[in-house]
Amino acid sequence: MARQVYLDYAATTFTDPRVVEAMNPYFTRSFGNPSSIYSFSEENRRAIAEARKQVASVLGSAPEEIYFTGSGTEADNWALQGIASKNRSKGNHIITTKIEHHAILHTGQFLQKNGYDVTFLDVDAEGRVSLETLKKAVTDKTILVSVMFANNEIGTIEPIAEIGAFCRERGIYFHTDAVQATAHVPIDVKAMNIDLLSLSAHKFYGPKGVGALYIKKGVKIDNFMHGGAQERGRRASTENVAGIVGLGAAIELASSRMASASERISRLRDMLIDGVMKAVPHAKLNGAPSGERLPNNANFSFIGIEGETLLLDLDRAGIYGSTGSACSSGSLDPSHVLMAIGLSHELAHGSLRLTLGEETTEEDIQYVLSVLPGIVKERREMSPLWEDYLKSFDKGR
Amino acid sequence: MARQVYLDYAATTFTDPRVVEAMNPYFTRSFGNPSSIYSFSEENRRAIAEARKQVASVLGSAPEEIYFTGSGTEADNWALQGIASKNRSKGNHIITTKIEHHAILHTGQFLQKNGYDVTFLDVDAEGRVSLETLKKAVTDKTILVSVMFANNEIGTIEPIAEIGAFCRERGIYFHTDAVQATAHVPIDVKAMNIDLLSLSAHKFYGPKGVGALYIKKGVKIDNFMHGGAQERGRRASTENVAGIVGLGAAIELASSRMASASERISRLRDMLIDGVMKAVPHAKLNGAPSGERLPNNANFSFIGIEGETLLLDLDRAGIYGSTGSACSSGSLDPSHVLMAIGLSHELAHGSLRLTLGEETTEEDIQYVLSVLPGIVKERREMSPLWEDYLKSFDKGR
Amino acid sequence: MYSEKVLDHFQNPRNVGEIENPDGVGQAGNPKCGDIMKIYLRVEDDVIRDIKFKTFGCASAIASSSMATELVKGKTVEEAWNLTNRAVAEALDGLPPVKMHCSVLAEEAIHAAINDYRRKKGLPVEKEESHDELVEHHLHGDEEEK
Amino acid sequence: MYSEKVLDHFQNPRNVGEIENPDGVGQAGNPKCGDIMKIYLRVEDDVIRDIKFKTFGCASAIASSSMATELVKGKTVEEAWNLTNRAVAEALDGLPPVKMHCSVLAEEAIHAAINDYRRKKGLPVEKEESHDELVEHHLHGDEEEK
Ligand SMILES: Cc1ncc(COP(=O)(O)O)c(C=O)c1O
Ligand SMILES: Cc1ncc(COP(=O)(O)O)c(C=O)c1O
Repeated sequence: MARQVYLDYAATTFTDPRVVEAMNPYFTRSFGNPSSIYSFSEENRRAIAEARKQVASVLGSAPEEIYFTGSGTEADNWALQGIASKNRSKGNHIITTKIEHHAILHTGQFLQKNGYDVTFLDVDAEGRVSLETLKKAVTDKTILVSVMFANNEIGTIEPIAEIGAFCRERGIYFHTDAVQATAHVPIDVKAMNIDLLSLSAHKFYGPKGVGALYIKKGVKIDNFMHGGAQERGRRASTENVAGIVGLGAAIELASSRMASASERISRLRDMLIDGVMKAVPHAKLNGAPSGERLPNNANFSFIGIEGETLLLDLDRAGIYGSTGSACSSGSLDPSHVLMAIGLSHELAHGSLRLTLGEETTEEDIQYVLSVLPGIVKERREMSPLWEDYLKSFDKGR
Repeated sequence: MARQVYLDYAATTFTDPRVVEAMNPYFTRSFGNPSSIYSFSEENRRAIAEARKQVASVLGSAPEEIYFTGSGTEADNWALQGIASKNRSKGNHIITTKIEHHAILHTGQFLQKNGYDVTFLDVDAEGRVSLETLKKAVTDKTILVSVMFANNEIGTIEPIAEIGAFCRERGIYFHTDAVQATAHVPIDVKAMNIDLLSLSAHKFYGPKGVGALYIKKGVKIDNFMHGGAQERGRRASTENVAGIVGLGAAIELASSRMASASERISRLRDMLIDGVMKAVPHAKLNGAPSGERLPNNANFSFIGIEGETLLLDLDRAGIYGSTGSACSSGSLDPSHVLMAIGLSHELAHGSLRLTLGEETTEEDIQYVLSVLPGIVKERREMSPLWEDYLKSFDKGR
Repeated sequence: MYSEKVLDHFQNPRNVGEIENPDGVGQAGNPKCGDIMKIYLRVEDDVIRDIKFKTFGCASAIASSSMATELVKGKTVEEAWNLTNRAVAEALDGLPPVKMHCSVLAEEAIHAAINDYRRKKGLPVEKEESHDELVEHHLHGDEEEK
Repeated sequence: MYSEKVLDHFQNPRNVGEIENPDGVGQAGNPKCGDIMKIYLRVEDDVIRDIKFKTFGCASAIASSSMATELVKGKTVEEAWNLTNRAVAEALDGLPPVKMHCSVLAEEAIHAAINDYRRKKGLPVEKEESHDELVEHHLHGDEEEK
């Protein structure tokens, strides 16, 4: 079989075989409903308690502050909608950013339709929210600020501790979507004054379909999933025991190796970035410099070619990446993140995200570097945009 | 080890080992994001499409009418909230019943707090909703009727086809929570005129944490989970591929053996009911007669003893059941279902649900029959209620 | 969920039964909330010589009855009156928060039985708090975060 | 997602390039929606003798360009004008619904090139529908259920 290089770890990771092994007993052997009082479910109750501890210890919270959900998206929906409705009497203003994941963005738009006033903050050219911009947006009706920990497209890490300190001082709840950051970069909800935090297992070698919301003790929030009294009455649905156990095992594994993995992966990532910037003329790196972005994220724009084209050409070479181009998502507009950092439509449509992970090797990177420049060159040659760009570029000199 | 008899299949089933096997490749090998366009995710896309077909073929729907969710609870929340908000301009009245699962009941109450008018229909002494009662409750503002297919506590099967025909005729959307019924009794959404139907994998030997909502083509419904464009833009969250594959495999397996399983299990269940009614004086069977209840459900009330007591005593004997007593749920009120069928508080607190499944044997039933009557007798002897009951009973004669 | 002690007193409850011609009988609870406790006293020289109970209720109700009767047996009526639900719960190595009301029930039933005894003896009857008052009184603060 | 034909025309596009001193040039699309198509024509005796394209856009845009140029090559200008996006899509064994607008783009670019040719020749120019009109016109009904 031809070489396969998976570089879409930010979309989803494989589930670590050790995690699968940890999950396995909970399908066929210890399958009891954890909310039942009989001894048969004791092992399940204990396993869930253990997973809660594992998550808490990575975030620096108390175990009782962790609530398991069915996805990162659900955690985001819950945080925004639950805070909004519960604190409606205090105000109807919510602040978030223009570069959030759709789980926040679309929930924010949904709240707008339901009588809330939602501000989407601008970011700078590297995708960073500034505290100054935030301060200006705050009103005495502001009940919640939600800023993602690190961006899923361009990897930029936001000034979470600063924002947290400010919100705490002003008595405004602070939520962060840490789906991309959890177990990849250090997080401390206490030190960073975070009130709510979303995470999702399949971004750190856990299973898909399970996430968690950290809710600081005392935070006033309504339920999102109505029904039974699971998760201490706060999140209904029969507990996904195997999934929760998998999330716990995965977060523990991933954070125990975080420092070394981050070093190894960011070195490979820098090798990739350097190689691409050298080998592809007029390539652009999107996002912040190495130290201020997720260790595994590289995001480029290649003027003159469209992202889907690039993905399919790379796919033929066995390389799997992602793009902010509209075409791959079924909508007509390119990535809102790339537009928010000021890219032209052309550049936004011509973006390529490559995200590295546990199985990425130096050979993989070298292989990408041996293939990508040729593809870009060939597709540019059939592009009217590239032609125009070169002309205007030459004129510009 | 002592004998273990699991009789809480209605709470949750084990995951069939063949289902686990079907799921396994999607954790470590074929783990790609199904929404990505590269060929690496082709297998995943196909696997999800196959699961959608498997569900559709059991319900008699088109595959495009099936949307996967993170639980049965989520499907219920979505159906009620999504229909309510999308059809607000047509009316704000919703009709459901007093015996629904909390996923419907609490969502209904949540809607009441948000300006909807929700009617909770009474049921008869066997837990059946009557078409007459429903007809009387309908107004020209009624936009949705939600009646469960079969009750999770007492197993009573509702007149779904009748209700469906009536709703269709009146142009009112009809949702049914079929979490307990799916793959246990025959369902045909077309013949029964069902517009929306909730199901959950862990009730038919699939994994926990995955469900589905059937939405008839053309039904106007808002999204519940806001975010990415998964499930054709209708349910955000990275697809739980392994879980969805598991749901598909499980529903196919369970429905292929439905007829024979139902016959075998209802025979054992009738043996259990007959045995208990003979061996335990003054025992009461809750719910409908054999032919009109779920094949696996038995629900008794034993005047004079409290359910939690009974569960713990049975637990010591290795028998795992469930109760409608308040004590086991952390609330102070006993089962709303048992109250709705007219039981006194004493009887509701003294209920025992035993639900059978694939691994239940005749020996299991005989074992229960050898243990249960003694436990009831002993606990009754220390009960002031039993004393009072016997006195009044003797007087009554 | 339950401590060893609770399970022991649930599985092997002490002082179960009735006393014929008791010096005092008291009952607390009601079927609505699922717990009823009935206490029978034999009192000699103001000392509780014998005590029996019958209880309808969950494991913690039965264990609380059993433990409460153990704790007051041999005590003076005065001492028995002052038995708090907390003392019962502590003697059981704790009860789950949602089950604390069961220990309150034991306190109530003993109060009721003692007052019955006093009434029969023509002694002044002490004020009994209602179950809700007792729960309010004893448990206030426990469920704040619900 | 894509048919074999689409992939073939995407991976081996026919008629890529430019024509020097063309008889007609036309462009359609814009960077905003991520597709730009440019068509060059060589026309002799009212017949399209040669056609080349350059396209910025997704796989279906490139495949549509390639297929559209193949379909009109050797046809009269009149015949070429009547090429519909549906014919392009059908020749490609179909396009995903969200990608139908790419085939519309090919129709537009050819129209623009033909009108340019007519303009140069002093012939009357036909009315071109805007992209939105064409999409509305051709695709109406396809996305109803969205
Ligand atoms: C009738 C009924 N509806 C809904 C549910 C909720 O399903 P889930 O636990 O998958 O959320 C259940 C079971 O828990 C049920 O029995
Ligand atoms: C930043 C961010 N937030 C939220 C999500 C949603 O998580 P999930 O797919 O588990 O719902 C993702 C990934 O999909 C993400 O990258």
